[in-house]
Amino acid sequence: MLSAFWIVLKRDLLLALRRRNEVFTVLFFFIVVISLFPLGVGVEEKILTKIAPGIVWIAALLASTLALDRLFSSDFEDGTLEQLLLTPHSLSVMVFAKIVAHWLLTGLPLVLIAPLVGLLYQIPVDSIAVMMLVLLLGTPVLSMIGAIGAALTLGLRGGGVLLSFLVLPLYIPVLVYGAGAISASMAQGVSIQPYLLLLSAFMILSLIFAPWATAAALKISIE
Amino acid sequence: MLSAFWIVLKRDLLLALRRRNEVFTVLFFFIVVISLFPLGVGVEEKILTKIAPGIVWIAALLASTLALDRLFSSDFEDGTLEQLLLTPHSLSVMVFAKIVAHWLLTGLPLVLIAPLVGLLYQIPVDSIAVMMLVLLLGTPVLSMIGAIGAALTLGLRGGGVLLSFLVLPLYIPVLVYGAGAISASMAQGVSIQPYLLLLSAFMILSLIFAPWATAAALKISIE
Amino acid sequence: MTLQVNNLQCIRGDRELFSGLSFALQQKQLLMLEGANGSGKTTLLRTLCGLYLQEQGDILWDGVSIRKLDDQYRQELLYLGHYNAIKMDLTALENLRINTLLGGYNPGDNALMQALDAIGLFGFEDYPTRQLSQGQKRRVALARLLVSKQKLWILDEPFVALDVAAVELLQNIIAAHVDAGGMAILTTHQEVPLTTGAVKRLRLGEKQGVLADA
Amino acid sequence: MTLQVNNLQCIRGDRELFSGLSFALQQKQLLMLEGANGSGKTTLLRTLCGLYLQEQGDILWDGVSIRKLDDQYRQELLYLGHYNAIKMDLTALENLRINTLLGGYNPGDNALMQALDAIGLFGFEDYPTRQLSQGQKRRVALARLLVSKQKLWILDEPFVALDVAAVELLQNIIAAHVDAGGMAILTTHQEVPLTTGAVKRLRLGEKQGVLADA
Amino acid sequence: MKINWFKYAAPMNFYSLAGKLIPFFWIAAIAFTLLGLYWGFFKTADVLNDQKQYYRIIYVHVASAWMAMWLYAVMVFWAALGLIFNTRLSYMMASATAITGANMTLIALITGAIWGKTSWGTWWDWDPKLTTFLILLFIYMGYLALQSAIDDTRRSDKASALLALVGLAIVPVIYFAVNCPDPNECASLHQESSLKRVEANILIGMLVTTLGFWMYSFAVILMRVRNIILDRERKTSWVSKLKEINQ
Amino acid sequence: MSEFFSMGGFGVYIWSAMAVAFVLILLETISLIIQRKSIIRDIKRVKRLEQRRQKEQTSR
Ligand code: HEM
Ligand SMILES: Nc1ncnc2c1ncn2[C@@H]1O[C@H](COP(=O)(O)OP(=O)(O)OP(=O)(O)O)[C@@H](O)[C@H]1O
Ligand SMILES: Nc1ncnc2c1ncn2[C@@H]1O[C@H](COP(=O)(O)OP(=O)(O)OP(=O)(O)O)[C@@H](O)[C@H]1O
Ligand SMILES: [Mg+2]
Ligand SMILES: [Mg+2]
Repeated sequence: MLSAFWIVLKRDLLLALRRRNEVFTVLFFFIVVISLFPLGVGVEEKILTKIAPGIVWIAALLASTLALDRLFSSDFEDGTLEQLLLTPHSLSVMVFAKIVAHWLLTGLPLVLIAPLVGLLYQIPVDSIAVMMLVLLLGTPVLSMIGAIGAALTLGLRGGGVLLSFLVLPLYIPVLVYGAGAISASMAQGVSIQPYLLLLSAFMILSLIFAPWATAAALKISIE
Repeated sequence: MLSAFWIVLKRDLLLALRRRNEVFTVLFFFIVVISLFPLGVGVEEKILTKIAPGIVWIAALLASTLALDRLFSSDFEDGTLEQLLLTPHSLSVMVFAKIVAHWLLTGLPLVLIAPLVGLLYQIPVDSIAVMMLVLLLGTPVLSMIGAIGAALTLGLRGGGVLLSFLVLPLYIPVLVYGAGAISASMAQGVSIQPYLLLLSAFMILSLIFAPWATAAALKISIE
Repeated sequence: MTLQVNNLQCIRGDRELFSGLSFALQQKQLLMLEGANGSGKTTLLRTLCGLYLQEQGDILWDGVSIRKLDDQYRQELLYLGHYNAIKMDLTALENLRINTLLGGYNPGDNALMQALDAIGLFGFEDYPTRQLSQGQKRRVALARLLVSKQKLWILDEPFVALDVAAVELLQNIIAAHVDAGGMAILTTHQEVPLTTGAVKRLRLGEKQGVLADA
Repeated sequence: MTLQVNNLQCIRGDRELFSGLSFALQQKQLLMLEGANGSGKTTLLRTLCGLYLQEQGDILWDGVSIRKLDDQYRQELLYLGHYNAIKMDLTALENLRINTLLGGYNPGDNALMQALDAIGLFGFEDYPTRQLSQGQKRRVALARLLVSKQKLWILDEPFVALDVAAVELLQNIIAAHVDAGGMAILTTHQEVPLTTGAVKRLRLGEKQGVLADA
Repeated sequence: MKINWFKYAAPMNFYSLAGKLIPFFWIAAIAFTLLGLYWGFFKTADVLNDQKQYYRIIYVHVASAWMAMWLYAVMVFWAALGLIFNTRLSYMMASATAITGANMTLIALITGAIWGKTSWGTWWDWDPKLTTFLILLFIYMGYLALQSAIDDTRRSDKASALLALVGLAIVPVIYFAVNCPDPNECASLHQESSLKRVEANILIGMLVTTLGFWMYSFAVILMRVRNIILDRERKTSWVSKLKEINQ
Repeated sequence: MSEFFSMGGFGVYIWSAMAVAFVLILLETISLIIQRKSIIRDIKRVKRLEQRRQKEQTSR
């Protein structure tokens, strides 16, 4: 069981390292989105700092959907996915491994690059720490909800856009509380604990349900 | 020559329209992306109006890249691309048809939906007109630059890095001037003519070079 | 060990592919599935794997429905479809390693290298499979057979893209597996003489039915 | 019309696949390319199409280099590779229509429907090809041959996935094309008796060289 | 009396049952809607002075808004039933409900926007209620888009049902998030019921119209289910024996 | 009467809201009726084809 998890995780990471693309595409996309706003909005410091939390999270949502499309479809097209379904392991476990790999490749880099955003948008140091923390809590949820959508739209035409269309509305709670936490940390005397609790709850719930739902969706899609 | 253009264009549109809903999906996708921002950024009207230009361009960028990935690769994987290379027509013409199809499916809907964005973000009517104009000038450039990148990185190991390295920096001028023009039109007494001239120059340049460069890149990639 | 199929019916879209299909397969038996293009061979094989859900009928492994057995059944099963199920970015060895590991056992890299050599990929073990020829890619997929411990092999046109020598080699591999107490189901449009073991033939399409056992 | 190959050498990665390869093909001739998996058949065919660039040597069509002729040469050429080059979302008819239109002529829908029927896809013309079986997909690709006006056919393992009846049908189609003054180059691992016309054989790999003409 | 429910789970039987029910629902729909609107327009003169006349939008607005939300629950119910018992009819009901739900959401949004123009002077505002509704529309559309993107009915039924269930898990969270973006301020989230502020006469008109819309939803959903059944079962013998096919 | 329709100046809005609601409802209903007709027509066509084919087969 655990071994299946490791094999799939290692495989996906190895593949990504061979291709080296996804990590960089996602990072670049994130940076472009982030740097576009100061250029478009003008550099009024107050406004920038104010919209920073929202922008960071929107950029994270969009970056996460960008790589989602290929999460299962490349395996589907070359027949690897049906082989996964035929191994004597629990599909949810292997799906979970794939989700973790996706997060390591698209979510984690965003967490790590967050200080750069702080620099660009003149966010106070404390808030940058909060930003990294909520990204750490929130991006896995994005990967997990996204995986369900990716499994449902597997092999369909117009996959990428359809997928984002399905998934983005479901991301809203993470977006609202993720951005809210950062804003709260910049305001005086507002506790960010409720935000963190809510985000953690989302994460735990999605940890429990998402791999299972994704596995079910995959089984439906592969017929 | 012209006939090859029409055949390929029709083919690509047919493929996309096979499901009539796909066009609507693209439209709805824009609306979704656009309505995410107020949730993350907060709903202060002034700020929203201010960041609207950036948001519109981000949505354009995203839609363009989401579909770019499959521009040539789906044809490459099923062998259709090598058949295109073997037809007795100029490859640049056919490539141009593919780019036009890509734009019709991802760029044009955005231009058409722009007034709705104006409504949601309370942008003045004059600026909405400017927005539509710059989108009309700028989104084709996105498609054309993107096509070069997509062709260069076709089926390459680590292709994605190249793609993002190559394409995103080239996108930035379009985004900056595109968003700048809209912002300028909302400010008092700023001429938007220079912006429009620059964008038109980008478009003409890319019209001249992009199909040719893309065709050359494809020939290299397909060996 | 037996694979028993009772009164199976499969529908694709609005076409009934076959119905009332029944047969049993014992150890040391090989089932050759025949039928024209589009007669439903692939669909039947995928149904036997549990990848496709039949409309009616049961598939029993040792008397228990394969849906119930679930991963216990899959433990005994090796399926190779039209697709090679290999990753173009990984080398032949890496592909084989991952596939066997996921199959549930670890024969070690030496055994894997030997399998690759035996199937005719000597010198190509460390190439990304993207750089192999069509037949060589198929061989990478087939190398799994040499290190497999599964009892039931389900092979969908395994001979496709292989050259004459490789076809013969693969015949021997399958024959050896069946002789050693395994079971195999395979489809092919090529005339392949499979001599040893009990060969059953099943025909799909117009004249559906179990043909004489060889 | 002649296809003339002089002293051809192809290299893939760091391996020389073949060198000093020379042959000529006239009208009413058929060239069977033989060789083990990975011996370079596909590479040679793609080089002849101009998709792959040789290291050394010339390929001449009526005495002029194919690089120079460019689209004039491609006008005469029909290539069918390992991939079917059909779009899964389009129907069989739409695929065939687009492929022939791009080939440069328009036989009209009636002719196309007849071609599809002749190749054994009657009743499947309006299915998205995604819903066809492997062999049926191959047939959609092959239907092009029936409406083609090109002189030189280059076919890479055209018999793969076809059932026995279809293999015979395809043999007849190729023979008829050659008899009518066309030329064809093909590879296959299956033993396919091609009787009419002048059959040349070329072997790649260890014992490279032009074999006796049949 | 014992009713054999499973008898009506067979598409064949349900088809004829629905055919009999539809006229009644249509009559009820028209009657209730007209009654509600009549009441609302002619019995409320004393409550609404000239500046408040725009309140009359409320009848269609609230009726459609309520149906939009209610139909989502109905859709999820059928989808879940389908996944659990694997009955074809449940899937058909779910997909038949979705379109009407989306339509109701659209009506609520548009009439709401018109109301906004009269009452707040702007077509759109990022107010929680409005935003929730926009998102509800997205979710309906997502369901429909997924369904129409899959050709194979077996897969499209199951996949969209699963999506509806996932939506069921997330939609309440979205609702909560949109209505209460700052969890510090809504430790106890209690929505003040806007109904309390509505005059009794208007309330009557509103409720009766809503009842009318409800009956309408029944009617069109049943009509659509009949279409879906006909479409999917066209090859069966009972369809070819139907009166409407043979005349 | 015109006072009733003007609704204190809000007539345009009120009536257009009503119109939107009923147009959308009507569209839904009409599309359902059309859909039903076309399905039935389709089934009938296929049935006719089938019958003719059977007749041809038996006459042969
Ligand atoms: C959750 C779904 C909705 C329900 C249950 C609902 C219900 C109501 C009710 C009962 C009223 C009148 C009572 C009051 O003034 O409080 C009202 C007023 C209003 N609604 Fe809605 N509505 C919904 C969605 C919408 C949407 C989507 C829009 C706009 C697109 C909208 C726009 C308005 C406006 C502008 C008013 C007038 C507020 C005022 O009196 O100033 N509503 N709604
Ligand atoms: N993209 C590539 N990059 C590098 N080497 C390649 C590439 N494609 C093929 N090769 C090498 O070229 C050799 C010949 O390949 P080719 O596909 O021409 O063989 P083939 O004769 O067609 O074999 P088969 O019968 O299996 O189709 C192979 O040994 C392979 O390793
Ligand atoms: N995804 C699908 N959706 C609908 N119908 C399908 C689908 N895949 C296959 N079919 C239909 O099912 C029938 C059987 O297909 P299958 O692939 O099982 O045939 P096969 O016997 O394996 O043929 P081949 O020898 O060509 O591989 C075909 O006629 C095809 O039209
Ligand atoms: Mg098959
Ligand atoms: Mg080859």
